[in-house]
Amino acid sequence: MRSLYRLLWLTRALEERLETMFKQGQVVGGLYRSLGQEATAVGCGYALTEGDWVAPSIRDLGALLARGLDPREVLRQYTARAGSLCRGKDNTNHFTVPEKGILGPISPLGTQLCVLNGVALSFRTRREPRVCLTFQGEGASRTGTSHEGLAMAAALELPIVVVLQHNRWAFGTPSHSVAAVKQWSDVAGAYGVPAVGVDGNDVLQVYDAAAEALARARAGDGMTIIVAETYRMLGHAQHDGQKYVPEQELRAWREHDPIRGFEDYLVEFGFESASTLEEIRTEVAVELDRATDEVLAESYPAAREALTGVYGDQASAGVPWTRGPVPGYEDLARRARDFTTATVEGS
Amino acid sequence: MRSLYRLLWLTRALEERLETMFKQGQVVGGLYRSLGQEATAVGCGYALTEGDWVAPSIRDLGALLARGLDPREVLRQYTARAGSLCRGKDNTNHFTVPEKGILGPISPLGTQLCVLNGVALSFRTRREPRVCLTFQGEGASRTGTSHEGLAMAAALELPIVVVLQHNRWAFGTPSHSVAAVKQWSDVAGAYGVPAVGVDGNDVLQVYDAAAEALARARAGDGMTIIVAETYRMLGHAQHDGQKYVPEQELRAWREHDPIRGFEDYLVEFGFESASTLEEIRTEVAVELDRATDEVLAESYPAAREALTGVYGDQASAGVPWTRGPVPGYEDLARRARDFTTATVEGS
Amino acid sequence: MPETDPMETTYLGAIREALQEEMRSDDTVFLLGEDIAAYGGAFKVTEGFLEEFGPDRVIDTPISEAAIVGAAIGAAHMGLKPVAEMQFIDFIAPAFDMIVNFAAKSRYRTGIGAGLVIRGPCGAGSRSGPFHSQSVESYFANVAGLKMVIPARAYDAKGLLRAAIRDPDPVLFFEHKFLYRRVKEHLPKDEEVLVPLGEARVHREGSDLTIVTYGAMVYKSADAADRIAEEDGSEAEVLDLRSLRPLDTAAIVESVKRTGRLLIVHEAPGFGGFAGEITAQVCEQAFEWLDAPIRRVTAIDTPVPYAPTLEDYYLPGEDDIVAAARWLLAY
Amino acid sequence: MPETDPMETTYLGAIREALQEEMRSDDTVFLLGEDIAAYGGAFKVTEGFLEEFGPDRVIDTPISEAAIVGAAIGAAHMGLKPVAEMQFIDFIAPAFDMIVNFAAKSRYRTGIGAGLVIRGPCGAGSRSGPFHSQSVESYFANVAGLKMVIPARAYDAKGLLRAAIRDPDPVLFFEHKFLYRRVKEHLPKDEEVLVPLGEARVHREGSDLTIVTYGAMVYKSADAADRIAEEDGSEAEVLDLRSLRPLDTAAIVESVKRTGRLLIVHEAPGFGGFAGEITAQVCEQAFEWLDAPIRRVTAIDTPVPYAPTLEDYYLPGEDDIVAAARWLLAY
Ligand SMILES: Cc1ncc(C[n+]2csc(CCOP(=O)(O)OP(=O)(O)O)c2C)c(N)n1
Ligand SMILES: Cc1ncc(C[n+]2csc(CCOP(=O)(O)OP(=O)(O)O)c2C)c(N)n1
Ligand SMILES: [Mg+2]
Ligand SMILES: [Mg+2]
Repeated sequence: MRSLYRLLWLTRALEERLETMFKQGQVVGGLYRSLGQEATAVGCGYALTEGDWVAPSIRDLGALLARGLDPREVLRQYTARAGSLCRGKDNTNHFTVPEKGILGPISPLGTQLCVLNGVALSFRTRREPRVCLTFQGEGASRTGTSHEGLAMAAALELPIVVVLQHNRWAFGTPSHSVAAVKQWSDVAGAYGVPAVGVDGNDVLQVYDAAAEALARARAGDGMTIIVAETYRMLGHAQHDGQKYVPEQELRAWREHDPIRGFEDYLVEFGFESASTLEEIRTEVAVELDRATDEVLAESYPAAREALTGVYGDQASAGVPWTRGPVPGYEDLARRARDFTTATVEGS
Repeated sequence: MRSLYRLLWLTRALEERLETMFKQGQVVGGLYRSLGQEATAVGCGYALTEGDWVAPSIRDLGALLARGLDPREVLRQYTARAGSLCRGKDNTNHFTVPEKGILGPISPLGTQLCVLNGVALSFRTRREPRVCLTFQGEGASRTGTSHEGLAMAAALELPIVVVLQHNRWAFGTPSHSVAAVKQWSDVAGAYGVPAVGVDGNDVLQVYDAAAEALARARAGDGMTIIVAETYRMLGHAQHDGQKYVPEQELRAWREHDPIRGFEDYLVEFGFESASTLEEIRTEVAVELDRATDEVLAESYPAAREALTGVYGDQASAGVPWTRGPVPGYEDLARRARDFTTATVEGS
Repeated sequence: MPETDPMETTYLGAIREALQEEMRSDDTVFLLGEDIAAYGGAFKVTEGFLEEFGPDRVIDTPISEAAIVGAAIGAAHMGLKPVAEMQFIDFIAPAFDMIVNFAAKSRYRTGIGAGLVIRGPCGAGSRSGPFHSQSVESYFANVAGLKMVIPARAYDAKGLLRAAIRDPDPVLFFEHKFLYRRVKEHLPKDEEVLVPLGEARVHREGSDLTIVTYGAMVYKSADAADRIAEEDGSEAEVLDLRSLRPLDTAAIVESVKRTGRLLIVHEAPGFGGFAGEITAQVCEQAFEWLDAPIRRVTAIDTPVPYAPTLEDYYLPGEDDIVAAARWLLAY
Repeated sequence: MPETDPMETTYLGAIREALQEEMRSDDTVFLLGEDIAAYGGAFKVTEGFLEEFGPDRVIDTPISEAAIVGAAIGAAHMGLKPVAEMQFIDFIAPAFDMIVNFAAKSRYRTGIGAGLVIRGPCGAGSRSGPFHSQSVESYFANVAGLKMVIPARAYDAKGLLRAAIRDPDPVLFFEHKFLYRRVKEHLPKDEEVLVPLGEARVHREGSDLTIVTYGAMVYKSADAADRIAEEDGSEAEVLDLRSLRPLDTAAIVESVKRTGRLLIVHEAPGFGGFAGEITAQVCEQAFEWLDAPIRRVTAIDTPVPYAPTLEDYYLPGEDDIVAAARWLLAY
């Protein structure tokens, strides 16, 4: 319970930290938050075990922290540090970390599930008792790739759990206005798999549903779709002031905050004292202070690192068409010059 | 009833004619048949009215004949004649005929539905009481484009009917082995629209279901999915000997032939006499003999017609990059020579 | 001198105006895309359009680029004039099949054209990482049936978009997001701004070297040319292609025949990029006039990286253009 | 002389053999695609594979090219070696996003590579119309992170496919369906057939003109070269690129420096096609050695038409190559 709470709080505090850093111009590019949805990510991430893989959408920081991801990695990533998991080459949570069983998304929605299928397929082929879990917005569920991924996972009976996060919004558009689906669990009918609905803001309910679905997958019984009912409490990204959201709707969901709800529950039923929770929050703040200082002291990658890592073999890395020094032009471009060094060092 | 029967028979006889021509080397490229599925195509096509649009898959010849397509057009098309609807530039039923409300498919499965949505959208925008109907194999229903098309049609409440033809096979693979769907009508759950199941080999049942769904669309109540249970009685295409199909399965379905079943019904219940039906069949044979002779006398398009019709404006057609005569090379290629004439005449 | 608007119009504003004017004068023009109606678009290009034109003409769609393009094709078949927005041009990739196989080939196959526009923000420079920064023109360069446009100025953004909407064929309209709010111009008030597809434009005159470019690189090329003029006294002509399909080969060839030297600059990576086609055209049509090899300055052959240091390095820089130009001038 | 197999192996058979040998020697290699298992593949490339390798290694999928490529990427991340079949290479278009955005960029972005092969039949000449005949190389030519191969001989089909399977990066492997059963060779029995990616091959030696080509056009080019040798006494060198990414620029440049004349022949349409990149490379690296303009002979800039008269006209013909070669030789 304590660690669940810690994860929930860490998720929120880390995102708030990022928001502060964003406002101070320390974050490079955009920032996407999961305010109000932390319970879904944390509950699912917590239900996974060693060796399993998770593929988060951009709003599932909590699942990554539950996998044991160091908050510093998140700060490094958002500030494009040289030592970040993507070495400054990609943003947000677009990292893949095999040791922690994390498959990063890419921006085109729906694609990630298809790739996670391949991970699950490798488990099936190798008869390993490992399973996969991924998240998907209701908006993303309208993409062709999402459909193909779900259909393939179902057809090949892959050990996978798909968490459909019905958070009412996709970017600046209310989902009901661009999707005729009434019951999101009905989506499962197109794939012939079971679906279960949960209150996505109740971390224990989420955890239970995820654990059960994962057990099912682990037993070789295939995919489950979990529909998590939740709400996106902020705009799509940091730059989006969310002016289009009815104040009343927001207010109603604020009453159902997943972290405050869990706090109340823990205290009310005597699982934890208010002061223990307070201590956890303080600990987290201290940890994040330290992490922030550490990461901000790190630097961006050296410019010519841009040239490295496109290919896995020296042969391709060295051929001139990856912008090598063209014979006769050695004197010309700084980049051509850099290239020679970079490929030798970088691969 | 008589005209329904005629359409069913014409579909089968025309395809048999094509098969003969295929064996004689008169058909260019592949040939795809709808043997055993004629009732679905005819029943649906017959339920459409003037001004409606239909988008057939390659196996829905019957729907096109029901729209009044001249069998000669089909023969021309399969024999790549200059005067064919595609002027020899595309094959099978890949033609679009606005006057008859026909939107041709292209090979990549699933794409056509998305395009038909645009036709339906134009009806909606213009407040015209016209509707669309399209067909889709259960195999094709697994494509991303199919999903996107269905989701958009449902979301925009387009006046459209989608007929999912569950014919048990997709190319050389039984559908149950690559799709976990148990009840195909459950697919509709992913879109929030109603689904109705019909015996696809019973032309009257198909007609009734189609008529009702079309009326619903025409009334502004949006999309219906009709699941037609049927069976592909031949291989995927002419070259496919269908060796992989269990003999028993084939035999069982042969008992349920849609045309023979309709014949029996018509005669048994006194709608038509056996001799009337016989007359119709003779008429069709005569018509097809004449049509075949006529079409075979026509010729392939002139080679340089290949250069025409890529763009809708003279400006683009005339620019050198569509392989015009490069200054200084006028003497060179026959094609460059031809080009000058072709673009002047062709556009 | 024609009267110009005393208020400056941004590149983005010019796109808005083009859409507005075409929608006002032709009620078959309509828009569809993600978050374009109620929200007004990710970059607010269509803000207020829903209110002015109503939900039949400004249509929010599900997240489904293939279906968006598909619906645009079908509507175009029926005589409407759809303008489909890709929220970022990177998301044109899921619609690739629909574009190259359905839209591009429709007229040739069936005689029924698909006059539609697919527009969206392309290009790097805004720290947006590999999936919100791409230049995608080369994906479509070899596809007969498509037209492809990429304006550098507000004037051209407006004029070309209007022409694209009126065009009978599918037009890919790439807007460089780095220019959206940075480029500002006084647009003429009393003349119609309409730029035909397929005509290049001399952005800066010169007689010693031809720099062929398009999109955001027009500005870097012009800056490089100015620097060379100032520091070396040589005059580079900067030709802004504006359209890639149709390509104004005649204008390129004419300029190269005058200057004898050609440098091609584009933001996409070099290998397999559009510069190859330009090189081939010039080799075929003006080889004898060349006094030096044809050179190109492009992005490096990698995805678009995210960190500022990396992204700056990725992009062709003014220095790179100056260096290549000097090399050519000295040849 | 090394011993060769007394039985001739077809181009298709060579592909079968490559798959079989790699699957036998490395149990991480597996296949996925539509109709490849029970049915044995649309062209019967994998007939009998299900029986030999079992359902874990020969996997029938739903009709969903994006999901197929996606699953291949994920499996590759986990150390498996997937070979995904596109039933026709035209159907790579729906997987375009997955290929250019996920597979190609994965290693660069995350350090985790995606060593997979996507293979399928390309090319025209079999009266199959616009959607079963395309040459799709230019779609991917500008995409860093991809490799791209297109063999002309059975030997190369086998050797390159084996190398592609072992390669750590995503390899697009295009098989020309017109060659499937028409090309037959005696393959060596006692040596390993393994052809590294990125090495061109001299198909026919010559000193007067270089013809750079690949795929089915290798044969037409060689026939044209033979005719010119016979009728005019000039010797054209025919260089079969085999790989387009990585491109063996060194081999092209070496040949052009010897002959001074370059003709590029490919089956895809010319505008925006791969010939542009070759032209650009040669302009950059061997301009001074050119005695004539670089020319290209390609398909016309249209979709692939269906009728025999049209398709024959569409394709570059031996006559076209001869005419262009003569023009260059006379220059
Ligand atoms: C294929 C594709 N199209 C468009 C986008 C732009 N986009 C990014 S997030 C988003 C909305 C996603 O909504 P949803 O899936 O419901 O997730 P949520 O943001 O609610 O968590 C859109 C349209 C994209 N990333 N990919
Ligand atoms: C995107 C795509 N992938 C593959 C194919 C090749 N293909 C043509 S028909 C077919 C099977 C279609 O099965 P189904 O949709 O059930 O239709 P049926 O043939 O049963 O009428 C396949 C795989 C295709 N046309 N398009
Ligand atoms: Mg959402
Ligand atoms: Mg079927």
